[in-house]
Amino acid sequence: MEVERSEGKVPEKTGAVQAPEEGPVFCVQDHIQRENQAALKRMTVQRNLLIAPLDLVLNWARKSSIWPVTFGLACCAIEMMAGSLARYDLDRFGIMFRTSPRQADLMIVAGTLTKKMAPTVRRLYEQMSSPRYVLAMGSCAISGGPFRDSYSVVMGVDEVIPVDVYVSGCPPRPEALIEGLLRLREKIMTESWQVRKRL
Amino acid sequence: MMDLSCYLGLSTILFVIGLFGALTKRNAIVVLMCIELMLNAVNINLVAFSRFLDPGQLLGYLFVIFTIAVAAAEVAVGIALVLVLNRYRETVNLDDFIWLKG
Amino acid sequence: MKTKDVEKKKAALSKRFGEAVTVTLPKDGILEAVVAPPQVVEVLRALKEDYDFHQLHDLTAVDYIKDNQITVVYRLMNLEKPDMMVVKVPLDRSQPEVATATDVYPAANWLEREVYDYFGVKFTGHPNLTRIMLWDGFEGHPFRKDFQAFDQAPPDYDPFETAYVDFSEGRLQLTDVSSNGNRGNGSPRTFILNFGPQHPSTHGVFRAAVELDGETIVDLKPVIGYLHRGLEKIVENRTWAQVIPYTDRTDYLATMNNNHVYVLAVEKLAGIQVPPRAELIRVLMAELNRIHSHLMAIGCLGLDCGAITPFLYVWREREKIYDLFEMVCGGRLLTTYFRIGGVARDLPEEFLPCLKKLLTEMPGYIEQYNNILSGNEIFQMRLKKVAHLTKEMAMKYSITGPMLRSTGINYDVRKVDPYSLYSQFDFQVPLGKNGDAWDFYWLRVLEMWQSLRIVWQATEYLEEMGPGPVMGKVPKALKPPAGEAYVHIESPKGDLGCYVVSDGGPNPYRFRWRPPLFINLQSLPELVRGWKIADFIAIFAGYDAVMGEIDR
Amino acid sequence: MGEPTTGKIIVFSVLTAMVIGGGLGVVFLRNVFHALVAMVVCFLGVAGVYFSLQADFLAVMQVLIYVGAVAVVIAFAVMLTRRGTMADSNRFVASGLQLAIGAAVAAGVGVALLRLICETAWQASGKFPATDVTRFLGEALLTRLPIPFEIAAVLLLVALVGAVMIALEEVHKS
Amino acid sequence: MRGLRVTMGVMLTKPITVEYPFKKLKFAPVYRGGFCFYPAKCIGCKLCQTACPNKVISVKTVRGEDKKIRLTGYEMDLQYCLYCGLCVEACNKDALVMTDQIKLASYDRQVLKIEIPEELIPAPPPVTARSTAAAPAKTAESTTKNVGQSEVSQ
Amino acid sequence: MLQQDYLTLAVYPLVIIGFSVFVLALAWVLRAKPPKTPLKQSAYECGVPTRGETWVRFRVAYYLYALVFVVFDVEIIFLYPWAVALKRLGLFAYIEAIIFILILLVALGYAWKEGALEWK
Amino acid sequence: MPDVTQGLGAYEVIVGWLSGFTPHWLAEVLYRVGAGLLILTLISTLALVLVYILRKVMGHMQCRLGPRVTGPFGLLQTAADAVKLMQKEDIIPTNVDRFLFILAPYVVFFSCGMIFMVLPLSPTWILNDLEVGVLFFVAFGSLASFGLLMGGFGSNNKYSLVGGMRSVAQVVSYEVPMVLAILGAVMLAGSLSMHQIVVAQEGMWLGFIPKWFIFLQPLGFVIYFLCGLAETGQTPFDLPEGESELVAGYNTEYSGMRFALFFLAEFGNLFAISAMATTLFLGGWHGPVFSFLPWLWPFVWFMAKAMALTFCMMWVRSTWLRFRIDQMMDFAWKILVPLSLLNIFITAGEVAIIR
Repeated sequence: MEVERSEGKVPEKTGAVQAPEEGPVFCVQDHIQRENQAALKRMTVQRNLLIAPLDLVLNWARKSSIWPVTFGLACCAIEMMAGSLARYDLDRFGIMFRTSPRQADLMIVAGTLTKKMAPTVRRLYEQMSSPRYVLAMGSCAISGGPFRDSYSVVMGVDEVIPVDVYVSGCPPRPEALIEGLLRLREKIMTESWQVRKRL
Repeated sequence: MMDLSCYLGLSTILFVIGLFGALTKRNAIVVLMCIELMLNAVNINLVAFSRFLDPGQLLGYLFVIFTIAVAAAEVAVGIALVLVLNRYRETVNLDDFIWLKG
Repeated sequence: MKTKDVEKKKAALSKRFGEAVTVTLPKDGILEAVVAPPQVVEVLRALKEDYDFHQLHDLTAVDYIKDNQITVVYRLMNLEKPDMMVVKVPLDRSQPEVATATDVYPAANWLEREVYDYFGVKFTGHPNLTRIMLWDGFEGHPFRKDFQAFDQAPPDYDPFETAYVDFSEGRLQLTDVSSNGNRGNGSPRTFILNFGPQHPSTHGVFRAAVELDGETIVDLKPVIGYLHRGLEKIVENRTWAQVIPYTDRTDYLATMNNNHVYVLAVEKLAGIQVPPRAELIRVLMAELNRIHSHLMAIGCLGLDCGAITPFLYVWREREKIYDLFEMVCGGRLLTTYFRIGGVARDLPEEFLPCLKKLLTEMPGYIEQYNNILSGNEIFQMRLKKVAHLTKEMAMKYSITGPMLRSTGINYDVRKVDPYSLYSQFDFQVPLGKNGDAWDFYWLRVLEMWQSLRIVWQATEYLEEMGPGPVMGKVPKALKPPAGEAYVHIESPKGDLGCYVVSDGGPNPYRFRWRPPLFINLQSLPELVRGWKIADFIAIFAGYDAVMGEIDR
Repeated sequence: MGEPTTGKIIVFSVLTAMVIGGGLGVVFLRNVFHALVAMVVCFLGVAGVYFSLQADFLAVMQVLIYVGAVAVVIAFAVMLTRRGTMADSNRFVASGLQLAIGAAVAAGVGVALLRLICETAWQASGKFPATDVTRFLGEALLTRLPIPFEIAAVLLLVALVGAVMIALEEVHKS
Repeated sequence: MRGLRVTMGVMLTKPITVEYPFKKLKFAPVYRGGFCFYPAKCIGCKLCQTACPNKVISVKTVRGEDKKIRLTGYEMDLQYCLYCGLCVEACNKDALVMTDQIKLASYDRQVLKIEIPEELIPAPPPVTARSTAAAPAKTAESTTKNVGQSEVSQ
Repeated sequence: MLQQDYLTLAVYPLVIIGFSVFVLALAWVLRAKPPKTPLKQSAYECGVPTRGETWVRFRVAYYLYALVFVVFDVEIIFLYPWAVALKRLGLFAYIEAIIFILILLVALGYAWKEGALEWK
Repeated sequence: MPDVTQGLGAYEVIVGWLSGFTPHWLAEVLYRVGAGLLILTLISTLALVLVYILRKVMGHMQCRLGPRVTGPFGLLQTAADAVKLMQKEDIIPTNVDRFLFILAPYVVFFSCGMIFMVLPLSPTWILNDLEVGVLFFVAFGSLASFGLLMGGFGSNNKYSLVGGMRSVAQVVSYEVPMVLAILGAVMLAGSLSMHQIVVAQEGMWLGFIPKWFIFLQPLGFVIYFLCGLAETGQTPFDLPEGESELVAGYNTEYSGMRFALFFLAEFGNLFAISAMATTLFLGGWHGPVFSFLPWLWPFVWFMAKAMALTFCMMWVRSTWLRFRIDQMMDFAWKILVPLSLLNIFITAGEVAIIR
């Protein structure tokens, strides 16, 4: 019952079904990737030559050792767990879940954030030691998702805490979460420590 | 010069601190701690005497072994007492233990 | 259900209560009694004591805005027979008030609070009638049809400045528990420790405010509602078909079972026939999902006791089941596979071989868990004789699922009230004896074996049956006739019920989920009192709590 | 050892600072837990003093028993008897008179002892056994002092029995 | 104690980890990942819009002079998407499909609010176009009936 | 033949302290220094504000264990010289120590019987 | 003269060279500072390597890979962790007892550093062969528990407090059987010096069984190993920081480099316990010495034995689960203490009668 695996590099455009007779195609993934490239270009700071190597080392360290806080809200948390376990093994990237926010770098908001929970999330975010990042996983965390007309759901985590990366999906599968973490790593590499350490 | 009197002086000062504390602290546990300080001062004396005056026999060292044993036992029992008193009086302040006097 | 018995009972009831009670017998064979508000407690007590309805199965309400009524619906259960009965109490919508049923059925406690929270029904005499899902100070009652205030923020809630400090259970009562002996008179020896909302072993956003004396638990207050999304309300704005993705999001570890109960309820309501192949596929999927959910339960229990590795082994197999789910429906976790009248699509060709491979491997894997976890002396020491759930407690708190069976009560909806095709399958219901944490664990392992048997049989039936339609005749825009239906199934967590009310429109008028965990969870304080922190973690893991279902 | 005496003086000064600083800390720090830490520092200093007197075994025992056991027991006692604010848990007696008497007695004893030390002419004698002090102690303990050795065990037994009895009274109240 | 044997045994076997960015699982053909939209196939019937539980899709159409419905804009607000696949099931023309694309992470949630660029939408056909059945007629078919056949075309 | 070296004994502790201070100083140079907020400075308790006193009284069980421990710890002070000297002293010392240990066993037995070794 | 690199004659060379331009005493001091820093660097490196190995071993036991992306085979993973921890903000919450909170990591690290002073990594690689080395090890090991208590108490956090209390109760309880287990080895060697104990295990019985103490008192080894697990808070005894119960135990409130010091000390202790077991029971550095770089081999053997023991600890860690606190205490006092006393009787009998 093992699903077959395609070994080797992932093709850049996976499964974009495009046959000539079917006319032009619009793929959501391509669109998002394009936007991401543009955003990365915007984010990259200009460093002077002296600081650049230091920045490189510090950014590399931060990017290679992202410790998320063990924090799941709902369905997406299960996929987050799946990501950290045997098949996807986030530990490969040095991602090690810490239970105490004091030692954590990343908060993966996985699941629906309700208004009742929002202050807690805020508090936990504040209690994380800087530099800290937030990844909103799943539609609920991005925008309230399926519960957009609910009376008790916060319409997006970014109403409560600043979010660095949004991972769309309901729930995103672990690979998608890994993609999100890779985006976060790219983002960390664009940072300048002089700026970052004051945030 | 490093000689016996330096050690004796050190132990005296420690003893005096312990004595002062034991006489003036309110907290029974701190009083016990101060008594430990005094015992340590005595131990320094014993070791120093043994080292400088009687190095061949080391009787002072042996004595210190027993002192440490007694001190540990004293702390164990002393604190057990404090705990019980604490339960009866809801306090560890010696000021409040006036009833002990009679 | 034997119709004659029911008729007899109906007559007896009508005779006994006279004017105040109107007993009817709808076509689904479940007796229904409409009771005037003042007589409720009396009727309930009589039903409990004289008619053996020991258990309060469910308690909810429906807002009939046109009739200016809020009807409180009590659903009673006799586990031994089994027999079900509905008691309806119409209340005046402007001032809904009824006496509490907590004296008769202690399990009504949270359920009444929930109804109070949603509908504003005042249960006079309730020990602690406060909001349970929403925060104190929430204005209005969201499940009323005329509720408008969607945009409320909790008081003092300023997203970027301060945090809203909440303690929705009111002050934690520092009850003096005399069984614990050595509490100093008046001296604060105990302290309050919060487990959750963010805690690795609360399985989500459950919060337990625990009063501790050293390491011993003196008292515990469960605080829930951190994941309350108003799912049952949102669904009222979706069409009947669009509800299915939402049922996934309640108990997100048993999506197939959730789909199942919902589609069964709607099919019952609308009288839709389902092709046998579709029904078979549903059973197969539901049982696979049960294995999948139980795997998670035992893995989490191990994890909470400190064993990391079994959790990963368990996930190794879960991933394989995920693969199967993905193969049939394209989703891993939230499957959205069942449809009203059938299933979304037929099984792909490679599904059955893959499934068979898994089924042949699975016993070996379970043996492996037994070696690493169940056979571990420390694990047995940690679980055996920890927590004592008696039959009386189980009845008192309306506990269902593996926890109920751990006390020795043989109640499994698949057996006692067979739905779908379960009557055609050969399987047993494992029972426990002691009602301790070990039984909670071990029963799940045994149930996995039984589920494996069912899946095997389903596979064989499927192969015998050959291809066929998987979708029944369902009108495009489904509008079931006005009325209501209740279906309950055995989900991995317990007795899962779905209560749908239709007003003949394209959307459900009221959608009620009978969450087994929400009701089971009421027993937590009593079960953990006097045990240690570590025991609390193990016992709580025995509930296999999923907050998505508890809070909805 | 071939180090010049300045080295010894430096070491001795540091140890003196630890011992006396720790001792003063016990008496003057306002928080009883801080006082406890000060006591540990003092004990470590005393261990250092023992090392400087080549009493290695005693030094290690000092750490093991005073820091590892006595300090822990006292820490537990602090936890078990806590009252009021922690920051102000180590106070002097309320009456000024008692305080003055205590200071006077302590000062008097101190002055008397120091005078005694200064005025006595100490006579060094004998030679220090450079190695195997522990074995020497063991042999002495078992051959010369067997009775005290066993009495020590009895003492420990009695202490344990007594302390357990007293402490259990705390447990089985009523 | 037996557990020690198990862990050692497992240590000596091959890990099951799929090293994702370097190797990749083959997803099931029906996997519900990112969307692909074929504007040329779309007939503007709005079935997807009505099927969506969460109002993610909004289709803009105009009724041309030839009484034929023509697509002018197609928006998906993926922020709210449930990825339940109901819209794809509803689509009779396979104009909207779900693929195994999963690189859906972005730095800004507004990116997920997707509007099909205008250049992809086919220009209005010449007035003398073939007159096939009007699109709304198609909607008469049951949404659920087609469940079995409206698959991801791959 | 190696010997003990009092100079190391004097220098090494300072080296350790110096090392740890240096490490923290290095971290002080590198570390982020964002503005403090009251929320950040509040105690962590699973994301809700902590209630009640933290430094509460604990149970006497801890003390009972510590008590038995002290007694056994003190026993070490007598047993280690004995162990070192045992090779030379022989049977007599063995018997002496056995009596010593037996007396302690009585103590352990007493504590056991009285329930001092029960976690309450 | 104690000499970290005596076999190489480095002591004379370095001190001689330093004496050329500094006073002799300063040269001696500087030499020792250098040696101390060398050991501390070793501890730090070891901790990083051990964390990496732990993650790898646990990964493979759990059928996954462990760190792999950062550097070749993920080798740079822990280095990245360290550099990152340095960049982390240092939070000192408002209500903590600042004095204790700040001091605690130093105390813990201090105790860890001190116990490395007496570990004989090879006949010549020992910082200071104290006459009472074994007891020194135990004594400063117990200082760590006080440091943890300070951290737990100072954090003003309930998890930390409970964790600190648990940790002390645990260390205190397991110290007794541990010390009694060590006593057996001391009796057999007739000395408290670590070097002497290893020397006493030289040679072979019957030409092929090495004269390791483990064969004379296997019970003592088992007791020591279990107590070692408890002293370092490894899995069956990881109650002080049991994640599913106490979030992160005593170091819940620590962030950044202070946390790193705790972390460093934890893994330093892990190695120290294995190294101590190697010294006491597994014949320390003894093993075949080859003519190629003869001074290196003892060190290699020592490390290999210690690493093997550390591996066993990791193995246990990834298999077993956690005791409950009362079970843990019962295990110490009602099983291990009587057993270790029995071990003493037997071993002392061996020594006294057979001699």
